[in-house]
Amino acid sequence: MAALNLLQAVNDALRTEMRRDPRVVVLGEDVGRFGGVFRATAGLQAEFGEERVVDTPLAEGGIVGAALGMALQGLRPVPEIQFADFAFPAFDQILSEVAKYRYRSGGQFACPLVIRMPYGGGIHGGHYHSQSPEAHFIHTAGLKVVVPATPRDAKGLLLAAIRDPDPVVFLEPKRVYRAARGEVPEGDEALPLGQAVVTRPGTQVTVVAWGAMWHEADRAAREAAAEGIDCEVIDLRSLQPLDLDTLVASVDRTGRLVVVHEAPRTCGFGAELVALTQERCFLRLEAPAVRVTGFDTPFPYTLENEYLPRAPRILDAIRRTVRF
Amino acid sequence: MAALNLLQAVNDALRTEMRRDPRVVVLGEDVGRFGGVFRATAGLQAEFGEERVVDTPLAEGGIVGAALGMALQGLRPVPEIQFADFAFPAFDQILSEVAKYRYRSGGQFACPLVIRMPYGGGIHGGHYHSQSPEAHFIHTAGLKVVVPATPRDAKGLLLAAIRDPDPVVFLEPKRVYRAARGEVPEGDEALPLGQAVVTRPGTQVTVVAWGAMWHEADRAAREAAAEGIDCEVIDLRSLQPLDLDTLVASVDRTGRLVVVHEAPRTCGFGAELVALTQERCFLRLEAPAVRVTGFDTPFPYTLENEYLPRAPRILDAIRRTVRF
Amino acid sequence: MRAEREAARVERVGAPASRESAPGTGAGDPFPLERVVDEDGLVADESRVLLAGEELLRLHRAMVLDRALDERMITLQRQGRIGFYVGAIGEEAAVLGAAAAMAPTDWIFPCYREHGAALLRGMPLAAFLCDLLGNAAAPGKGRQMPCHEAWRPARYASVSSPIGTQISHAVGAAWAARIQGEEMVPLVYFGDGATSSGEFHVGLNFAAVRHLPVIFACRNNGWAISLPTDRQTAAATVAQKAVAYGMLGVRVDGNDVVAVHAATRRARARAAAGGGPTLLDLVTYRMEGHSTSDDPRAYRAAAVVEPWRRRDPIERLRRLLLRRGLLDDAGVERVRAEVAAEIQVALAEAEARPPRPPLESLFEDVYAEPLRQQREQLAELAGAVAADPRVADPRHADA
Amino acid sequence: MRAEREAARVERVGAPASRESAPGTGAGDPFPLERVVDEDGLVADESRVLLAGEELLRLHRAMVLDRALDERMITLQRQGRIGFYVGAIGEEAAVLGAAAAMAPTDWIFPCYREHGAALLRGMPLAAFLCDLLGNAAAPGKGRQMPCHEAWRPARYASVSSPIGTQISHAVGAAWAARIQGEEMVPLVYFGDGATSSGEFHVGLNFAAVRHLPVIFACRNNGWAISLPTDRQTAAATVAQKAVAYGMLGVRVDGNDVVAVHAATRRARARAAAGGGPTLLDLVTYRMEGHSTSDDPRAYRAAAVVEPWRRRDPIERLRRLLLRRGLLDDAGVERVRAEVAAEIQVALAEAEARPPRPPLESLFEDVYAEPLRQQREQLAELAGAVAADPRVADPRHADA
Ligand SMILES: Cc1ncc(C[n+]2csc(CCOP(=O)(O)OP(=O)(O)O)c2C)c(N)n1
Ligand SMILES: Cc1ncc(C[n+]2csc(CCOP(=O)(O)OP(=O)(O)O)c2C)c(N)n1
Ligand SMILES: [Mg+2]
Ligand SMILES: [Mg+2]
Repeated sequence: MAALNLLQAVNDALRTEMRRDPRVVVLGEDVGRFGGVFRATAGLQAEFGEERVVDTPLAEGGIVGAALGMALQGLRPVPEIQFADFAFPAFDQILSEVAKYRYRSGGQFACPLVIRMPYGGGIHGGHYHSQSPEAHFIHTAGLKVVVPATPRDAKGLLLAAIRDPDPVVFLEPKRVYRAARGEVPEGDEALPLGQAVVTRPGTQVTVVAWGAMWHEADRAAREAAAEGIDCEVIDLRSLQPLDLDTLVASVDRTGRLVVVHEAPRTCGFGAELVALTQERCFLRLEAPAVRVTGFDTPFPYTLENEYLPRAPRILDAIRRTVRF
Repeated sequence: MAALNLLQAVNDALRTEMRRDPRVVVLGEDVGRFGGVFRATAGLQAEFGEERVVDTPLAEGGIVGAALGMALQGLRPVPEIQFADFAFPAFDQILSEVAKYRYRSGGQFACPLVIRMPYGGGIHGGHYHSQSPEAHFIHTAGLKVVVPATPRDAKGLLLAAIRDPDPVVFLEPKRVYRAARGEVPEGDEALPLGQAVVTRPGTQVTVVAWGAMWHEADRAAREAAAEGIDCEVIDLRSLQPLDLDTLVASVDRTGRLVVVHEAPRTCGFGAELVALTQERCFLRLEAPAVRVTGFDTPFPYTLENEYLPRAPRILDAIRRTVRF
Repeated sequence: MRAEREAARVERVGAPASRESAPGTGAGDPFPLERVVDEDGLVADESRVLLAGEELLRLHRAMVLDRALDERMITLQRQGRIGFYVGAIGEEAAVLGAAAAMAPTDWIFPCYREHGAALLRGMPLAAFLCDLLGNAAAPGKGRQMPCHEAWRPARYASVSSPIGTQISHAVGAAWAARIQGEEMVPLVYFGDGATSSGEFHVGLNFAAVRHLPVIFACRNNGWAISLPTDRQTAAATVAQKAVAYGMLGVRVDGNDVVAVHAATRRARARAAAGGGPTLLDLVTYRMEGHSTSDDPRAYRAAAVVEPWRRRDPIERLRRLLLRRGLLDDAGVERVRAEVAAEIQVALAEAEARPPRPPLESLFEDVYAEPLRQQREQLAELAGAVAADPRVADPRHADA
Repeated sequence: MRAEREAARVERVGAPASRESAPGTGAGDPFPLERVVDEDGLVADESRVLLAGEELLRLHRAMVLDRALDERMITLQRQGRIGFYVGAIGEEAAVLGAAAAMAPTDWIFPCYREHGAALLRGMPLAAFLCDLLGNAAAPGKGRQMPCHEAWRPARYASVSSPIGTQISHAVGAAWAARIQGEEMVPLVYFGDGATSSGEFHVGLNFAAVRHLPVIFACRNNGWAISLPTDRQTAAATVAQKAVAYGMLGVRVDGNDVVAVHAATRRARARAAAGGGPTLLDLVTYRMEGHSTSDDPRAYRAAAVVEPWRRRDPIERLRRLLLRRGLLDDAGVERVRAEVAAEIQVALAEAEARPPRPPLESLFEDVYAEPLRQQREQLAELAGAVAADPRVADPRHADA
C-alpha cells in the first residue's frame, strides 16, 4: 500500500498494466516526452519507448480512430483526450464507430479500448477546460462510462477498464487529481466495473454522486449529520453499466433521493437516475427526487464556484428534501 | 391553404423566407443543383442562385462553421445536415462554437442560424440513417431544438426558427416527410417556438411525443379510446424551449404520463421529462411515468419496426399505466 | 511581379488536369496519370505488366462477377427483394486491381462499394447476399443497411456509412502491426468526396508523420452523390493532396486494372520496406446513380457519361485478354454464364434462410455481454409482442 | 526505377527545410522563405519595404506593448492576480505584421495569442485587462479564461479554446461578405498544431473551392505545447499544405514584421481582386512556455531556443529603425516607458472594478432572452446563497 493522489494512481495503473500486458499502448497529445499536461503518463515513454507511448499530432478524431484500428489488430490502446472538452472533434469516431463496431459487424469485430479524459470544473478552466460530458456517452449504447472518485478506485477501475472487452470512456475528475489522496494497493488487482459503493450508510435520504462531486456530497452528508440528518451516500463509480440494484435498494429504504452532478441539469445523467428511481421506487418515494447540478449555461470562469454544486448547495437540497 | 406534405412544407418555408429576407442562405451537401437528397431544397437554387443556395464539399464541420461565420457577418444561414446521423463530425462546431458564441463573448456576438436535419427511423436506413440525436442538443445550453410533426407546423416553426435570434437545431421527421399531409397556410406567418399543442384532450393519461412518434402516439390514443381509455396527447413541437406549463397542467389533471421517443431510452429526453414531472407533479402522480422508446442499442435494419416505439407498444404502455 | 510568380507556382502543382485527359508525359507534370493498358487493350511497355496470365484471368472473372452482381442486385432492389444497393459499376478496376495487389493478411478497410474485394478475399457470395437481405443468416445479423458487410476471416473490416471514418482505422492497424512486428500493410478505400472530410486529413497526416505502412486508395469517381469533383476541391488532382503530408502521391488510370494493380503493388512493397504510406489517386468514373436511392438525371446530363462508356474497365481488360489469346469470345461468354449461375445459386441459398433475425439478436453484441438494460428491454419487447403481435409486424410500418 | 522517381518527386516538394535556415533562393525551392529585413536590420531590396516610417514606428510600438504586456501579465499570474495567461513572446511580428496589413473593416478571427492585434485594432487595454481579471467590467463578463477576448467594435471575433474552430468561421464571413457585396477579407490566425486538425483542412478546402477571399495565417512557432512541428507533420513546410487545395501558399520569415506585412498585404490585394485565398506560413518561434500552465523544461532543452534569441523580431525592427534614423536609443527607451505606464494605468483602472460579475450574469446571454430554466435556476441559486452564503464563497473551492 502506498499513499498516492489520484493522478499518481492513474499513472500507477497504466504502468502496471503496460508491464503486465505488452498489448497496452498509450497515445495522445503531449502524453509521451512530456508525460501529459497533467503528468498522468509521466515516465511511461522512458520505460516503454516511443512506439508504445506515442505523442500524436493535434487531432482527437485521429487519436480515437487510430486507437480503434489498433484494437482491431489486437492491441489494447489507451488514448488520452487532453481535456474532455476536446472530445467533440472525436465524437464521430467515439459515437459512430467505437460504440457501434461490435454490433454492426454482427459481433465479428470488437474494439476494446479505454479513452481517458480529465473532466469537470474547479480548476479555473472556463468554458473549455471544465465540462462534464458523461451524458453524451451514457446515451450512446455500446460505450461503458467509468468515473473514479478516489485514488484506489482510479487504479482498480482503470485496470478493469483496460481488461474489459468493451470500449470504456474513463473520466478522471481533475479537480481532485492532487487533492484526493489515499492508500492504493501495489498489485495489479482490478475492481469490478458496474458496482457502486455505499460510502456512508444512512437512513433518511440517499445522496448519489460520482467523481469530484462525490467529495462534495460526502462533505454535505457530514454537515447534515451535524444537523441531525442521516444521509446515505453512494459513489456510483460506474455510470454505464449502472449499479441500479444498490441505488434502488437505498432509495427503497430512505424514500428520498438527491442526485449531484456537475454537468448542466437538462438531459444530464441526473434525469436518468431520477427517471429510473421513480419507475422502480414509485411507492416508496416520500419526496420528489432533487437534482443538484451545474446550471443550464456554458461553464463559467469567475463564478465557477457558484456554478458547481458544492457542499453548501447540496446540503440545502438535503434539508429541503427531508422537510418535504 | 394548400395541401402539402411535410417535405413540401419545409420547401415552402425556405422559399417564402428567402423571398422575404435576402439574408437567408441555404448550404449543405447536394442541396443546390440536386435540391437535396430528400428534395427539401428543390428549386431553390434555380430561383435564388448559386451564391445563396450552395452545394458544399463533404464536411459537416465546415458547413456549420461556415454558417456560423456567415451569421456573424449578418446573414441568416440555414445549413442542412444530410442526415442527423452525420451531425457528429460537426459536433465540435455545434456544441463548442454555435451554442456558446453569444455567452462566451459576453453577448457581443450572436449566431442565429438554423441547422436543418432529417432525423429518425422508419425508412430502412439502419444505423446511420435513422438516429434521433435530440438529447445531445437539448443537453447543450445555448441551442434551441424544434421538431415538427405536421406540415403546418413544419412551415410555421421553420419560419420562426429562421427569424429567431438564437441558433436552432431543426429536426425533420423523415419517416413522415411524405406520409404526413395537411393544409398549410400560404402566407409567411410563423408559429411561436416553445409552445406545445394538446392535439387530443383527455383525462386518464397524458401521452407526450414529438415528430414521427406523435403520429404513433395519436394512433395509440385512438385505439385506447376504443378500449375506453381516455388519453390526452401532447405534441411538444419545441423541445428547447420546452412548454413545461402545458405538460405539468396535463399531468396534474391526468396523474399519469407516457413519454414516447425513438432515441435510446437511457439519457434520452424522456428521462428529462419524467424528472421534470416528478419534480413538479409529485403529489398528483398516480402511477410511475412510463417511457416508450427506442432501445439501448444502435439503430437496427431488419428489425427496425420492433425497435421503434410504434402504436401497439405505446398502447400496451398506456394500458399498463392506467392499470397501475 | 511577385504575385504572378506565386500564382504560377501553384499552377505548376495545380494545373486543372482533365479527368478524361490522356496520361501525362511526366515532364513538368508532377502527377502524371499512370497507364499500362490503353483503351484498345494495347500495352506500350510490356515490362510494366506485372500480372501473369492466370492472375489476369482471375481478375477478369472477379470484375465480371462484381458487375453482374451489381446489375442483378439493382434489379432485385427494384423488385423490392432487397431494400437498398450501392455498387461499383465502372469502378471495378479500381476496387479489384488494388485489392489483388495486397497480401492475404493485409487488412482491407472498405468504403461501401468494395464488396467485389470482399468476395475476392473469400467472403462467400451467399453470406454477402444474406447481409443484403438482412436475414437470420446474415453475418452482420441484419443490423446495417445492405452493402455494409464485414468479413473477419479475410481481415475485411466493417463498412460504415459515415464518410471517411475508416481512414484512421487503417492507420491504427498499421501502427499496431509495426508494434507487433508483423508485416501488414492495410489498404483503405474512400471516394473523392471523402477527401474533403476532416477524417482524410487527420488520417493521412498521422500516417505520414509516423511513417506508417498504409495504402490510401481514393476511388476518384468524379462524383459525390450530385457534386462533381471540381466542386469538391479546387486541386487539379487528388494525388497532389499528398504533398500536404510530405507523402508520396500517385495518379493512376483507375479504369486500367493492370496499372492500378502495378501502382498498388509498388506502394505495398515500398511500405513494407519502411518507405511509408502512399496516396493512390485512382481516376475512374461512377457510371450509374450514387445508389439505388439516387436518380442522377436530376443533376447529371447523360452526355457527360458517354465518353466513359468506351473506357469501361472490363471491356479494356477483355481486349487485352483477347489480344493475348488468354481468352476467346466463347471464354468470355463462359465466364459470364458461370458468374450468373453462381449468383443464382447463392441467391437461392440466401433467400431460403429465415428472413428475419430473432428478436433477441436486437440486444446482442451491443456489449460483449448484454447489460441490465438490454436484458430488461428484451423482456419488455417480448412481453409487448406477446400482448400484441402487431409490435413485431413489419407491415405495420407506415404512418 | 519508377519508385525512386516518385520518391524524388516528393522530395521536390517536401525536402526537409530547416526552420532556422536562411531564406531559400527561389530556384528549385517551391516555397522559399520570404524575408525583407535581415537579422541585423539590413534590407537587401528597398522596393520591398511597403511601410512608411510612421507605420513602422506604430508597429514597433505595438510590438513593444505586446511584449511588455505579456511579461507583466506573466508576473501577475505568478502573483496570483490573474488565473492564467498565454502570450506571444517572440511571435509579435507574425501577429502584428499580419493584422496591420488588413483594412479596418476586415474581420480578424484570432487563435489565442493575438491580443496584440485586438489592441492594435482599438480594443482598450483596460477592457482587455478586465477580461483577464474576469471582473464585473469584463467585456466577456468573466465567462472564459483569460486571453479569450472578443471585441465587436473592431470586428475582432471571440477567442475559443478548441483548436482550429475559428478557421471555417472566417470562410463563412468571407462568403457572406461576397453575397452582401462588401469588400471584406477576413484574417484568421492559428498555430502549426492546428494544421493537423480536421478544421484546418475543411476550412481551407471550402475557401479554395469557392474561391473566397480569406487570409489563413499560420503562426508556425515550432511547437504545439510539447510537440515540435516536425512531429506534427512530415511536410517540410506548412506552406506546401496549400497545394492540397489548389491554393496559394507563401512561406515568410515570421520574425520579420516588414516581410509579414508585405506578404499579407499582397495576399489581401489578391483576395480583394478576386484572386482567392492564401495560406501564409509565418515561420517564427515560441520563446516561452506554451502558457503560464506550462513548464517547457520538461520537454525542450534551453539550447534549442538560443539561436532564436538573436532573431528576436522586436530587436530586428529596432535595428532597422535605428539604421534609418527613425528612432534613437532614447526613443526606444521612451517607447518602453510609455508602454509600461500605459499598462500601469490600465491595470489600476481594471483592478479598481468590482472583481466578480453579478450572480445574474451567469444566466444571461445563454439565449437572447433567458428561458425558463435560466430564470428558475437563477432564483434557485439566489435562494441557496440566501440560505447559506458559502454557496457563493469562492474560497470554499478545494476538496
Ligand atoms: C459524414 C457523412 N456525411 C454525409 C454522408 C452522405 N453521403 C453518403 S455517400 C456521399 C458521397 C460520397 O462521395 P465519395 O466519397 O466521392 O464516394 P462515392 O460515393 O463517389 O464512391 C454522401 C455525401 C455520409 N454518408 N457521411
Ligand atoms: C481540439 C483541441 N485539442 C487540444 C487542445 C489543447 N491544446 C491547447 S493549445 C494546444 C497546442 C496548439 O498548438 P499550435 O496550434 O501550434 O498553437 P500555439 O500554441 O503554438 O500557438 C493544444 C494541444 C485544444 N485546445 N483543442
Ligand atoms: Mg466519388
Ligand atoms: Mg505552435
